Amino acid sequence: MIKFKNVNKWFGSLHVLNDINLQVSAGEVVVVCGPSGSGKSTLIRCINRLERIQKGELFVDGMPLHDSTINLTKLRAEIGFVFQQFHLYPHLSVLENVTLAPIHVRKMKKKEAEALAMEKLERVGLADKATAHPEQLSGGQQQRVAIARGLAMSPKILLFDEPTSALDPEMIGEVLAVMVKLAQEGMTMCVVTHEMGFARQVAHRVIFMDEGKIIETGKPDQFFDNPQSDRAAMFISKILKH
Amino acid sequence: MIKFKNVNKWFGSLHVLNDINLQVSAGEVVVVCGPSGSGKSTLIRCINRLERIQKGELFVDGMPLHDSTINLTKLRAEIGFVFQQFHLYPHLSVLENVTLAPIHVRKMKKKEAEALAMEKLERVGLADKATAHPEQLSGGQQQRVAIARGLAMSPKILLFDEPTSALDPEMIGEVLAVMVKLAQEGMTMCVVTHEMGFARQVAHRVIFMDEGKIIETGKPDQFFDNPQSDRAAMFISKILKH
Amino acid sequence: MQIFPFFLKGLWMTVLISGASLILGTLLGFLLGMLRSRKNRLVNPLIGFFVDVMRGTPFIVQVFIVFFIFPEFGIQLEAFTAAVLAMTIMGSAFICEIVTAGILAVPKGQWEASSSSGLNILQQLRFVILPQAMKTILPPLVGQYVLLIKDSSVVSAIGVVELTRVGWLTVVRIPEGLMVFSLVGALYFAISYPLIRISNSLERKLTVNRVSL
Amino acid sequence: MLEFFSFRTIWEYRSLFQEGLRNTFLISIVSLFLALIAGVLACAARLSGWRGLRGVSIAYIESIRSTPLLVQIYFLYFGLPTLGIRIPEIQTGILALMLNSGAYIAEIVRAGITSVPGGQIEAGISSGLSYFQRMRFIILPQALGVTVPPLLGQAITLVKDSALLSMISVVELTRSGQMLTSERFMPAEAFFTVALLYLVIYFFLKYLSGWSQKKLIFRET
Amino acid sequence: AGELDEIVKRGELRVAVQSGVAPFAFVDKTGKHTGSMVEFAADMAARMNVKLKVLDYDWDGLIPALLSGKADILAADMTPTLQRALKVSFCDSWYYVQPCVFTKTAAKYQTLADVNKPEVTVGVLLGSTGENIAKKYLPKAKIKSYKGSGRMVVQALLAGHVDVGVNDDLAVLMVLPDFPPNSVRLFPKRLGDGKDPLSFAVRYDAQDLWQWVNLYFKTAREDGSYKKNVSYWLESSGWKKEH
Ligand SMILES: Nc1ncnc2c1ncn2[C@@H]1O[C@H](COP(=O)(O)OP(=O)(O)OP(=O)(O)O)[C@@H](O)[C@H]1O
Ligand SMILES: Nc1ncnc2c1ncn2[C@@H]1O[C@H](COP(=O)(O)OP(=O)(O)OP(=O)(O)O)[C@@H](O)[C@H]1O
Ligand SMILES: [Mg+2]
Ligand SMILES: [Mg+2]
Repeated sequence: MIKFKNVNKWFGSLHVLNDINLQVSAGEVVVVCGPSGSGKSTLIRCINRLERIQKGELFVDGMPLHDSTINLTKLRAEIGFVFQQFHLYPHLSVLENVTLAPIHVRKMKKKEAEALAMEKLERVGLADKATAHPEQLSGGQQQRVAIARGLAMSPKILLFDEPTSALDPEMIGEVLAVMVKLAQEGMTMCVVTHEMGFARQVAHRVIFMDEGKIIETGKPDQFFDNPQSDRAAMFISKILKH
Repeated sequence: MIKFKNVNKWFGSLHVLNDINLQVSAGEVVVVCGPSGSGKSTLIRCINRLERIQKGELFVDGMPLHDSTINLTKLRAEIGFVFQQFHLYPHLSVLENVTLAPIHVRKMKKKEAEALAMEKLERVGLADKATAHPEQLSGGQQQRVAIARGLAMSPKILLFDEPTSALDPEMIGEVLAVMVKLAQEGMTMCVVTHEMGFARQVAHRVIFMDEGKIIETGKPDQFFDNPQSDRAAMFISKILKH
Repeated sequence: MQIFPFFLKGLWMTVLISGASLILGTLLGFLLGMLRSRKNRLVNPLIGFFVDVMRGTPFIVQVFIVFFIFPEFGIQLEAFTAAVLAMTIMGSAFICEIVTAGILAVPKGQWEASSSSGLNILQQLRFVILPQAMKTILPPLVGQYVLLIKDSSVVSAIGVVELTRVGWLTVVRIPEGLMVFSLVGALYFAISYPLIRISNSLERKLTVNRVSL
Repeated sequence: MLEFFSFRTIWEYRSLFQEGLRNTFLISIVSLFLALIAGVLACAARLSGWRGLRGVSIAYIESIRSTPLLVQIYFLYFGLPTLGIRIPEIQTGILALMLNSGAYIAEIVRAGITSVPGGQIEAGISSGLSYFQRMRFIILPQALGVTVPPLLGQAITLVKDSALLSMISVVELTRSGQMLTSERFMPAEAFFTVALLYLVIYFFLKYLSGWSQKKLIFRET
Repeated sequence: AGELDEIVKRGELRVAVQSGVAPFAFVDKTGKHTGSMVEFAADMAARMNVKLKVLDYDWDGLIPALLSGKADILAADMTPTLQRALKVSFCDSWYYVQPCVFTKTAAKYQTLADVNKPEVTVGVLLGSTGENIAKKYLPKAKIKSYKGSGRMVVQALLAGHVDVGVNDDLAVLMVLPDFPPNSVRLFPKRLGDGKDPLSFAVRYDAQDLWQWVNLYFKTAREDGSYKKNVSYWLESSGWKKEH
């Protein structure tokens, strides 16, 4: 489904992705973790070409992303992206947030798109908020709407960039619950997160990055309880300490 | 040191503080927790009069805050406040951030203030960053500078409003470590936080708020392991679940 | 070409009047802007009304009032002084708006942090708020300067011989009207364009890097 | 000059002031509308990837911003006929005001667009929306809110600038005042009336902008 | 104390002019105020034994300057009308201009009747004699009044914005040499009775000054200085080389 082959990327002179090799197959759930600035966001932003890679090859759903002639709209319609800061459209209602892309990218009829959107909102438990505006929702609710917005395009892959780290502790649970459900239903997911509970419950693999490199890959329990590298061990001890 | 007597506050028609009674004595460490919107921030913001109370009496270090004639500058010089978002001054260096108030409020000489500031920066482990600008620091480092800034006025009380919840998980530890040290040295502290580890380690009392009321007060271990009220129990289960 | 020295004299007068009133107007505008950002219930409507009247009436009328109506209240001013005064007052209203907006754009947390340290309001403004507000203030402020410089042409009505007036006076004597006004335009351009470039580059420098659309 | 302030004369000249007010209002509305179009186009050109187009737009914007409107009017009215293009006064005035305000509006719209948070744009990109769809459905609606106050400022400037058309014999508000002055030698009456009427237009526009802003502003959470 | 006392006490005669009207009042090559009216004003000041201060306003500033007391005398090419005289006192006319109709040489208009038609546009100067005259004699034509100098009207004519212009012939003849030769032609017959007065004006409570100005012109006519001024500035174009 996703295949990184010796992928490299620089911001100016900063080498943010350093020879990345990684494969994610359909239905797999991969958690990416690592210290701040290690390149986690950049990694998953490359998958839907929010960032371009500069060296190496990257295939997503068979499309070569290193090739500049590919159809980006088609690619992005297949991939949902959930941001740390939600980025809901503040001038649109919840329902309109979810139907915008189906109507204008998938060219669905408005009725049809709304039915679809209601179904997705139902799935994240927010069908009753369809007419509300984002500012009337709590952070956790906003993030769930953002997930519904991603789902509405019926993507083959869902990407999450620290979806819970802008949330109050009590709201983290409700968002993770939605993500766990999606994972269990077989969605292909790449998730940047430090939520160990989530990783242990549903991730097939945990990837640990530092300074633009993938340092370690492993099953969640094995990774958290028994990390191979010193850096990973130190990182885990830090996020566990308090 | 701090004494709330039937304190009430409204925002418009919203009753955010409802008959608060609370005493904090010198050297005590109090942790405040509760769901979002329950009035925690408002409560501690009243202590240095960032918010004014509308009914009841509030004494801080002997000064009656319900009285509008008190000397605010004097009051605030005695109280340090650490914000969730750090609020360092982005146009000043770390050292200048820390020396600003000592120079202009305490009327210290620049040299003297700098020596003091270096001592405080040392205490939070950032003496080597004195010449850096806030944007060059990680979130955890910024928050530690903010603590040093508070300490530089040699306050009698330190207030913290969710000091770690805007931080990446790996940085939470370094900030909590500084706070634990302060607590152990006998500083009077009121801390809004959901960090159970911190509360258990150093808090003398945990206060649980909901809907503007203090619902429960207790020793940390007793509160977290065996909450008396249903609301507190539910809240604790939520923040523990993931 | 023998008219050129005359034009330079006009240009000099334009620079003089604009320069003096920009400096004074900036000081007054900052003062008003700072007062206004305090949201005082008494002062604010007053400043608001002042700004509205200044923005809502033609500058020529303001100049006439200063020059021709003030004398009724015993204030007789030379044309130059009246021009500078009128420009200062008008400019300060516009600058006040820019400054208020700049101050309000500084995150509330900066006010809270500095007041928590015990700084008084003036210290907060001086050391914390204004230095940060300058980022938002500077680009439109320089842009406003250009507008004010161009507005200074209005004071020719009360007999100040500045650049535009020189244009009109010259056009009486020589036939090449278009040439005269090209020259006037070129000279205004010579003062304004550098300022506009400064404003643009300030805007580029002071606003954060952004994603491309 | 104020001693014998004559309201009667002002009343006597009411039809002249009416005509002036009407013309100022109409000219302003039409020019403002056209200037909005010109401004949005110029802004689009300025933000476009095409270097040539961008250059043209920057040249237009900066040359307009750094020269006085008076000179621009003079050029259109007396300069264009030498090239064989003759446009009547009112149209010349509208054209001049449109070109002039268009340049400022282009900058205002650009500022509005660049104020939309980057995350909004990325969210749009990630949903597969095209450039124009993002502009149309995400960026412009949000930019609109921020643009209203400076647009109001520009509209007010435009209204007052239309006074310069008196130079080329358009009877607008300022000219009506000048005519009263010239026929009756009553400058105080003339310019207080004119100022008051401009102020009326100003408050009308201000009210309009406050109203539309209430409908257009959104906060990102 | 009267106005004159004040002028003498002040040691300065303040005269408001509009420097857009060669050869009456304008700014010469060296940037100095000069012209027929300025010379008269200078002579007046000299005979009062005070200094002259020339205040140079835009059209909009002239009348307020007089009314607000910034200036003592208004020396502009203004025609006295009864309505205007309600606000200021006009001195005796010191000169008569002859308003004329002018048009492009190639234009078909020949007589006043040709021009007095709704489809004809007439260009005049705001507030000038020409404006009053045009309203009186060409009531059917459409009038556009410009601000600034007489040159504006000729320019508007040649640019095609108006069909004919009305201004005093002196002002027209004065600027014609600057335009392409033979491009503009004057109607042979002058408008009105051929003579329209120009007057200086003072505030109406300054009767002493009013009398003094009248007496001045009477004296000047008698001692020949009037003749000298007028023939140099208004009846020849010799000044053009010198200024
Ligand atoms: N647009 C950009 N221009 C320049 N440098 C960038 C840009 N985006 C990211 N970087 C830098 O690239 C490095 C990797 O950034 P990235 O956001 O991928 O890290 P991350 O692992 O997601 O960190 P975090 O946990 O803080 O989100 C960082 O040093 C960052 O400063
Ligand atoms: N300045 C204000 N004006 C109006 N309402 C306010 C204001 N500040 C806070 N509130 C409201 O008062 C209530 C209590 O707010 P407060 O910030 O004290 O809650 P909190 O417990 O700190 O919540 P959180 O955990 O989200 O920080 C909330 O409903 C909030 O919306
Ligand atoms: Mg990241
Ligand atoms: Mg809070």
